[in-house]
Amino acid sequence: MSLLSMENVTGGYGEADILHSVSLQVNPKEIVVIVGPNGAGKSTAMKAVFGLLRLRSGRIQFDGQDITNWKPDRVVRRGICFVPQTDNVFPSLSVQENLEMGAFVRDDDIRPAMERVFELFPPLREKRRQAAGTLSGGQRQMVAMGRALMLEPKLLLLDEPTAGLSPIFIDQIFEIVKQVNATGIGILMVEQNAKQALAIANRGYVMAQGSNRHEGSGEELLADREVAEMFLGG
Amino acid sequence: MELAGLLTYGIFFLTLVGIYGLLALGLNVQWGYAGMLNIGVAAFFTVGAYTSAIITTAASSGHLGGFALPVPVGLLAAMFLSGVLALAIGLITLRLRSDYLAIASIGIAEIVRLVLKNEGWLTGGVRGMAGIPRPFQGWIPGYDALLFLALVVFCVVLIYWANERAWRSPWGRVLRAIRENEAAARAMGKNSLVFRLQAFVLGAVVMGLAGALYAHFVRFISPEAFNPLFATFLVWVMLIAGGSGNNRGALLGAFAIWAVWSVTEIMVTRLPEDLVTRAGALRVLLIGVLLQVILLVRPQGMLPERPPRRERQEE
Amino acid sequence: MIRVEHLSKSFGGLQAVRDCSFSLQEGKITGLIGPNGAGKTTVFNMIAGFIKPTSGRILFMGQDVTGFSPERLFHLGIVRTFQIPHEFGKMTVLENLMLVPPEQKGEALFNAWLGWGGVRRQEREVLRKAEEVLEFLELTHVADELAGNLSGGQKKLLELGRTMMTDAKLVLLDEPAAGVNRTLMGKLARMIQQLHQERGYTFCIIEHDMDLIAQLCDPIIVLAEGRVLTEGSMEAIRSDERVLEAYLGHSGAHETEGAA
Amino acid sequence: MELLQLLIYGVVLGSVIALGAIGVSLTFGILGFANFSHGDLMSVGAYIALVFFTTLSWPLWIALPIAMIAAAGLAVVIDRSLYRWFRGRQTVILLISSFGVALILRALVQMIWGPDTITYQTGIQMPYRFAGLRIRPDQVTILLCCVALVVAVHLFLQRTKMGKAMRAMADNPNLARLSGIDTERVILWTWILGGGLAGAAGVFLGLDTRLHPEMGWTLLLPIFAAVILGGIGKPYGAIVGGLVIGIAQEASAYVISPAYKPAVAFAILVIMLIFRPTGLFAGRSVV
Repeated sequence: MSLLSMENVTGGYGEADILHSVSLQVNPKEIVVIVGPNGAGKSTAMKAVFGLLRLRSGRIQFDGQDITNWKPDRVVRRGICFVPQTDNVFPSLSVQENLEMGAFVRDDDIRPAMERVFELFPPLREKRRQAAGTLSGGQRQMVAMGRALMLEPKLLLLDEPTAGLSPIFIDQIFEIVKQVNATGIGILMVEQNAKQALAIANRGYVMAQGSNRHEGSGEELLADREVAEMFLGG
Repeated sequence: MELAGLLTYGIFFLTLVGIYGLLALGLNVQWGYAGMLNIGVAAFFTVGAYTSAIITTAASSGHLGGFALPVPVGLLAAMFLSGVLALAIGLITLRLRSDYLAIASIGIAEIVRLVLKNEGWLTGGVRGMAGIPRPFQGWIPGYDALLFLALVVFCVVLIYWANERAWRSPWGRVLRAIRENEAAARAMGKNSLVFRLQAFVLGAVVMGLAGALYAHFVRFISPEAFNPLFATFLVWVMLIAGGSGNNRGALLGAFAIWAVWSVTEIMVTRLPEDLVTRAGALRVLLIGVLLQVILLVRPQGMLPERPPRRERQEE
Repeated sequence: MIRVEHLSKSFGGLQAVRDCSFSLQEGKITGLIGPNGAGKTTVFNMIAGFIKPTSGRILFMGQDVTGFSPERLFHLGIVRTFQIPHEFGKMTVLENLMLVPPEQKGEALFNAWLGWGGVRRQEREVLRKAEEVLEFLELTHVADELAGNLSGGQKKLLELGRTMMTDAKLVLLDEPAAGVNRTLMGKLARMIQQLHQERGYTFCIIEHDMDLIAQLCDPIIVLAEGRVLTEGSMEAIRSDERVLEAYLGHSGAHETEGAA
Repeated sequence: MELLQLLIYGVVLGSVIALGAIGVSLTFGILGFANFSHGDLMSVGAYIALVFFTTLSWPLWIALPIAMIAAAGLAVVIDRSLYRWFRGRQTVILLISSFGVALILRALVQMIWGPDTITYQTGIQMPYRFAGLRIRPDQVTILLCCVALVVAVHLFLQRTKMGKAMRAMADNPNLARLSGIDTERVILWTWILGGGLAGAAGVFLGLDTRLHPEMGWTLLLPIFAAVILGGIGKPYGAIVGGLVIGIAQEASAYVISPAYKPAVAFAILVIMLIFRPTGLFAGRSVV
């Protein structure tokens, strides 16, 4: 059974629909990447999972439960965490406090979870008393991902985690994504760096103009010349 | 006798409705047209009242004065000074978000109140200023009040007309556009700062006129009459109840709220003396609750804003 | 017509645009494309005066207009639209258009009060022009509707319509096709072409929809990572491997080294 | 020496302003509106303490917490019955509503306790003297309590989950929601904190001077000035802002008529609005 499934989801922010009958699935412990040209509705598809969109039709299921139109805090409790592309840290809070906020809905001991995050992102341990707003872009991205991991979710949604980062950091981020995934967390991410993202993905979807066009394993999609051309129109 | 008393009261009542109507019309330009939060209506009202009073009274040891200039000069000076004050505040705050204007405007209102109380040489301090001339005094014996009402009505009609013209004109159109979406208005080449400044000053000028008329009507002014309750809060309730962005709404609101206010006052004066001050507070409470109810139930007011009717010409 | 010289802009630590230079030719429809985060919108906002550049110059018809306010640029003939329609919600569609023409007599209060005859005469002209535009946009049936009540597509048309209410020299279109269905997009493309041919407008279009870009634009400027990557016709762009690379991302660092 | 004396008074007044400003700053940051009823909430706190402290002659350390709890409860009731319904609409509506609430509260105070000036305790207190400086026992109490409260607020904001969530929400409300933070509960606690501090500030103001239905309203302007000085949504900035405004107001008596103390707050406010509307400390965390 799949961990997350979107079936024929249609909707948008206002009256105009942005997604047109989008269907996709994430199986447990999988890395799934959504690629596609700008404005294809990739990020919007993720926001739909998080109840930030008005859906006109379709449904979203997670771990055997219908979560269509749930509010964000309920979705979080259920085990999905979301890392937005920008504004994804609390700038005046320290690194450690940012991580604690990620675990807001938890009442048990969060120290082991935090320890794991520090192991995953060693630079954060050194800077844990520093305000997140003073960190570099790459480190902030670590804080943002660490915050999401504090809940030990079953599924992590990443919206363009490498946007605006220099190539060294990009490599690092993809490495981290693989590591996170290795701990058993499913990952659904939208990514601009299609080649690199598909290289680490189990499966990928290509979206264009608000609907999904292609589906396949990472290698399949990478080899497909048609997919490449979709980015530049046909 | 009953009838005469009723008539006198009616004239008194309508005169004050007219003065408050002017305040509401002034605020409508600022808030209804341009979305500017002026929580210091009292400041402009006060400056208008005292300016005209000082300019038109005879010499007195109690305060600055002795110019004894004609009333129309007083009215013009009141409008001018209120406008200058608005220009100064506007230049500082209009480029910031609306909350800052609100905060700065109560600041100005408080400062004006301080000056009023403490600068006795200028304003007579807490003792106030007496002997402010009322125009038309003795022109037609027994009809003073009615003539003054006529003057107020004339002012209301004039300002209503000016407001409506402004609303229907391209000027009003630009102002509404800035209120709706400032970035887009600027991209269409409209200098938002200049337009908002104009609206703020225009509103303040009208409030200054209202203040001056008030001074000449009651003939004795003291800081008590200009506390934020009477001079700011009631005006806001009037505009919101009547319908901001609608000039007829502003006037209707002034009438309705002043009626409520007066009726409760009459009720209160029938009470035993030791209860009067407390019952006065009850009236304020009532108006406060009324505002909340309107905001919750009918925020657009009795007469909601409408885009100006287009004069479709035959083609 | 516009020359952008060594334009840079950073927000905090992030360098959104770095040393960007290009020019827009008079009478052409130039497309501005590039992957997300390439700095297109930032460049656009700098040309339109909404953001001041950190360094560099913008020349418009030979005049240095760097750091001019949007309203000043409008009066020089640069008009823009917004990606998310910025309509004036509580004003009618007709009013949204009638607002635009610059230096209307009635925008001065004293004319509104004392020169009503003249104001009305001018209003009639403006109205006629607005009605023409509505007819062109095929929106006449909603002329008296509040703009806030329009559909997303109609709002997009209204955005375009506003640029037609003034004698613009350069029209900047920010993603005119975003959130627009195919039928309407065809209509938009037709309208842009018509405006280009009949009125001689110079356009600069940011757009993600490559079909629209291919249909309308020549030349096309590709931005990536805040720089101009290349410039040329659609065919040239399509066959340029670097462009594909920019869109698809680099291969992993190690691979790139091997491949190069 | 005279100036040093004024400085002491300034610190006392500044502490009171700071307590009020913390609440205004937090609600401004989290709910996005300038709360015009905060000053009158202070008055309510002051008068409630009057009942227990003066009428019933209970000690201050009981009357003060009662006043704080009552003010906090009132703040919550106002939010649940009014402000909650305006969330999601324009924030200016909230501002106008709070302006109305301010008058309602003031009217209530007047109805219950009358319009006259009252003091907690009659008689003149003998001030402590040292090195030619005077300070009244009441003022010492105020200072000690303020320091204790500020420390308590600091610990709350730094050590508790709710305190951190409050700062997080003032930083970035959307991300707070995405992190699963129950925003309505944070708002509730913001009112409890802000209301409680307002109640305490009211009591201290009454202790330092006298009680009057307009006592809170007149302090609103200095409070707003302190909030803007410290940067909206920054509780620590508000504390510093409060002290600066308090000291500036009292010290101004050295050069201008004491009647114009509030004008000093306004002058500082205007200068801030012209030169640095984001506040003194905004530059630190916004990158």
